[in-house]
Amino acid sequence: MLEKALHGSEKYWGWVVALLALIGLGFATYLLQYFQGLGVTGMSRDISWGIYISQLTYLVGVAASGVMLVLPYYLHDYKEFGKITILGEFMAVAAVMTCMLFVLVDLGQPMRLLNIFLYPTPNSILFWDAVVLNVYMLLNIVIGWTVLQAQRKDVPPPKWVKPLIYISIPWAFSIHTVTAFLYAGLPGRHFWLTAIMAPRFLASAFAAGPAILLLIAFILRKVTGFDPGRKAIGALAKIITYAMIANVFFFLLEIFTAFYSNIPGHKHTFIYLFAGLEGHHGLVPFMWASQFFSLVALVLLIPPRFRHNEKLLIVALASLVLGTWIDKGLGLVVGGFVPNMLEHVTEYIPTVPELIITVGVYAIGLFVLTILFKIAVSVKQEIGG
Amino acid sequence: MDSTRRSFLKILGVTAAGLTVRPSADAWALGAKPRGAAPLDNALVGKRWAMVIDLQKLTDKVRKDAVEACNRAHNIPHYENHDDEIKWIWEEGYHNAFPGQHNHHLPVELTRDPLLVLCNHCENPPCVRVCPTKATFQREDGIVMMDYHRCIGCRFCMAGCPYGSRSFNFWDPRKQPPLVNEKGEFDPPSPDYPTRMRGVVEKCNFCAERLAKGKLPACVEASNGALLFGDLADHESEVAKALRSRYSIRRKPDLGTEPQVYYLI
Amino acid sequence: MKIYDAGKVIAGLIIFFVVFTFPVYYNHGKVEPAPKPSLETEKIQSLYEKNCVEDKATMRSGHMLLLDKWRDTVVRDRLRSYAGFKGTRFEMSLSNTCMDCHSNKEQFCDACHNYAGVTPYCWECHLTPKEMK
Amino acid sequence: MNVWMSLIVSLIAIGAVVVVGAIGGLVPALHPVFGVVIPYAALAVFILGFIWRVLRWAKSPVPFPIATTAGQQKSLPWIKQDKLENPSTRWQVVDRMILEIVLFRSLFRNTRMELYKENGKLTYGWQLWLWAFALAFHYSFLVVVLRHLRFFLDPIPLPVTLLESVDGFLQVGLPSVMISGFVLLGAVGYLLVRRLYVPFMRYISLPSDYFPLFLIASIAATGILMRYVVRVDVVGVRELTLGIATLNPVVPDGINFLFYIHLFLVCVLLAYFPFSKLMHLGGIFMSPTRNLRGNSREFRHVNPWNYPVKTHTYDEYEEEFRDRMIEAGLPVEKQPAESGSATDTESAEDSAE
Repeated sequence: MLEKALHGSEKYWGWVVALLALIGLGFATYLLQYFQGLGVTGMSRDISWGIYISQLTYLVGVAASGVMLVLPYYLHDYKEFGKITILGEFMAVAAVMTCMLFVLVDLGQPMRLLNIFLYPTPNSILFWDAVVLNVYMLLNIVIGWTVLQAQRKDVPPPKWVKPLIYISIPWAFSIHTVTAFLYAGLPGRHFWLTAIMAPRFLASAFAAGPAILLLIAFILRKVTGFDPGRKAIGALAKIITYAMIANVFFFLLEIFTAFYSNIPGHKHTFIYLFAGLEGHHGLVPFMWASQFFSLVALVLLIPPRFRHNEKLLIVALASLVLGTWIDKGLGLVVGGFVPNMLEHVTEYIPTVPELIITVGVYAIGLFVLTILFKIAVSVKQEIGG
Repeated sequence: MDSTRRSFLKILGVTAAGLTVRPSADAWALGAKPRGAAPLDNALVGKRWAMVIDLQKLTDKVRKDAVEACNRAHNIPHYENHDDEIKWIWEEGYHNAFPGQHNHHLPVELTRDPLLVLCNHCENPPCVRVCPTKATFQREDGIVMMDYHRCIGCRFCMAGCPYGSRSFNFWDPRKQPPLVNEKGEFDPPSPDYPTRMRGVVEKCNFCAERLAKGKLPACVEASNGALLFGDLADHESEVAKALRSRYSIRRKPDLGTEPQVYYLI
Repeated sequence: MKIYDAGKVIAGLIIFFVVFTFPVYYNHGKVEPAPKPSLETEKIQSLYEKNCVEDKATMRSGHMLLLDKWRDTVVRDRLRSYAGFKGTRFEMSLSNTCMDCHSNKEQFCDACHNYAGVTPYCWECHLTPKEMK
Repeated sequence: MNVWMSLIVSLIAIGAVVVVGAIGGLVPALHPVFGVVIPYAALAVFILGFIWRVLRWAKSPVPFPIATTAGQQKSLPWIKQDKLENPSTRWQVVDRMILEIVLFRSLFRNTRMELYKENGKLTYGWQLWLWAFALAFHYSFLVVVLRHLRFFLDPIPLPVTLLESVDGFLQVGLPSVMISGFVLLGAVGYLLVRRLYVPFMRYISLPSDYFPLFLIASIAATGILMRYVVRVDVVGVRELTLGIATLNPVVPDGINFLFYIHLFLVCVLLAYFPFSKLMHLGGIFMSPTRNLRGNSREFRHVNPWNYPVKTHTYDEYEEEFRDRMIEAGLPVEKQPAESGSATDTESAEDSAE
């Protein structure tokens, strides 16, 4: 089926070449970081994880969200998702791959990557994260590919796929739960030390992931004419709405716990993020923007009248993605490090090389996504489904 | 199968007959464990190493000397930029070191001067728990060690340490002063300890390399008695006696990490 | 019998021959002789019994495996003393034991490493005799 | 030959090679034979055999351009030609050859027909794995061979060092791990398992299929063993190999016998190469469906092996029977009076074309 990715319009090739150029630029910048050290990034002794690990966190959510299509389609036999389930699975593959690349570029000694598996350490959440992410990627590529190939041949998929699909459903929850445990299990980091970290992650994932998928589906429809179907769009929008409500609700719970208990450690990060601490307020405008976007999203999503209007839906989804990205892809990881363990406030500003590398990694993800979606859409159009 | 191939294989088959192979054992060398591996003769051996810092004896000179001794002993680079700093033992204000213990009306002497903080060599170290490669691990005698050979530089331990005791080599330490002298040559202060490579995490190791040769930690040696070091499992040790005789506090005891660095009030 | 497309076939065969005999003329028929690691240091001269931690052949081919074992044993197992093959005890230390005797890194280590095209990363952290002074 | 016989024969052959190599390594008196004489002999057999094999192919007549490739041949101007599939110029052929050699394009388009059991539906599925592993196998082999240039070139050229540092990117203990060696072994393993697992592959496999796989696997395995487990004296090895390369053979002592096994396996591979399926290294350049232009509509091609056919054209027929045809009242194309001169002009025009 790979040959489907080799035949495309000039626009398709233009897009692919543009991505390859970004990848090349990112790789060249990565070489700089590789030979100079992570000092070229904005990370510091106090804020030891930055935009790379933030993107890992965000994209794990995007990957996990594939389950929001797989679950209704395979478990509840919701036929409307038949056309786009494959997109969810392939998006998960690209997202997980991007996640792992973000871990890779974040490592100080990437050449020792295999140590994670050579010296398996069951007490380390990062070890488990590496395991669940790899398995989830494999599951999705195998399931997606096999089912698509069977559809193309017009035969039912082989029987062994069924158990894999059932495994992939809890597995999707596991990848984001384990990723939440990366943060939630650390003593002394009050902002992260919360039992609802995993549910919060899942809620934001199930809102943002399908939102991104829908936005991409709209683009696909415009570019290729591949239509996911009105009903599927409506159902997905409904899922996004509820997930976003849960996400905001969970966030308010955190605010309540921190401020009603009045425990200084629990309040500090929130104060830093939304008002600034000890004269440092680099993230304040971003965090308020995030709240604004989330609010816009909710206002446009909750009333069915707005939601059913496709133009408004696109605005809602875009602001939802922006809002959750700032919240999770910026505030959550960086915020956990402020103030530091010795009550000092250091701020984090990503550097230009760091941003170029980030863009490069995203370009790799988009490249894989493009190839996979090209195949999926071509096959779907070929079989007229 | 054509005739060339058949005859070729036949020749090989005939040659194989009647021949056996006997590997020469000595050439394989090097078994699983290095031969006769043992501690050095004069090594200091303990069951639960701990440090006691006497805040009353902690003068400005003692603090500076201790930090300087450590930096020299371990070839620690000096960075002007706060973000890149490598710190094993360093000065920190009372309120920063003990953020949970903000009593009002504390004795001025206690809170006025900075004190020394370093890795606590916790009994339940969170950094060891989170490390995905066992690059940081706890020895039987309680020292929390770093294996620079194995560290992948993921910095999970830095997020996990509740005391901010860990530093990351954001740059190549060999290109920083004082490891590089005024002439731009690599000129490390200590020949007894390697430098690190960029991209690994490092921290205080209770001078494991000195203990192995029967010496006390460098900071203790330089502290003029303000820093005590010994085996808490031994009731007659200096540290055990000191803790029995005076009131002491530890950093963030509520986290359950059981720090092994005690501060005598 | 006729060779079809003789021009192309023979050109191809010439390329084949040239590629597969490349080393012969690249080296101009002569090469740098294999280095003999020098044992001429003051410390070694002064030794009564000139023995390394293992026999010469083992050290020659397998020193990196030994050092790999050593580094784990020292850092992780707290064991720093090693029984040499003649029973003498040595401290397991690259900089302090190996390089104490073989203080001529250029003639001893680098000569062979350069010859074999090997760049060990040990020296990125461990100090050479020159750096230790 | 059934599968067991094939496997046993190949394994015995490999075993024999290993044993002979080991004897060569363990008996110091044999070192000059196994370290110098046999490598030179193997190289000579390889190079001469290769040339002989290619020349033998070149002596077989090449058929006229095969037009039935999967693409539109150059035709009328408004019909789009598939330039890659059915090239009409030399450069288009070069493009097709490059893609074939570099990316194994034909193998990429490998499909397998399968009968779906439940409803008897015939399906065609794309076969990814053979292509993927074939690429992995050939490229890792290439990298391994290029890396070994450090043993044959002095000074070691920078590209070889660079390649080695990229290949050895992963740090697992000491010395650093060369990825290509393990990929090679893994890919050979796949090719072997595929032969044994797929029933029809098993059915058509012969010792000449298994033997090269075992041979390459053994070479990779001994190489890996020497690098990571039983170290050999690399300086001695390089002295020997450089000696071979500079035609100044030397035989240093103290090289582990494992090296001689490795070397002997490689020698066997080299000597076996020209007489085996491995010759596709040369053969790929000579595959007619890939290296010929699809121009059978533009030019008249006559198969070189065509013997002269005895023909009797209509012109000749009329020439012979013209008078009687006229007599019988049959129409003729040329009247007898002008026939001679007219034919002459026509044939003159023909030759002008």
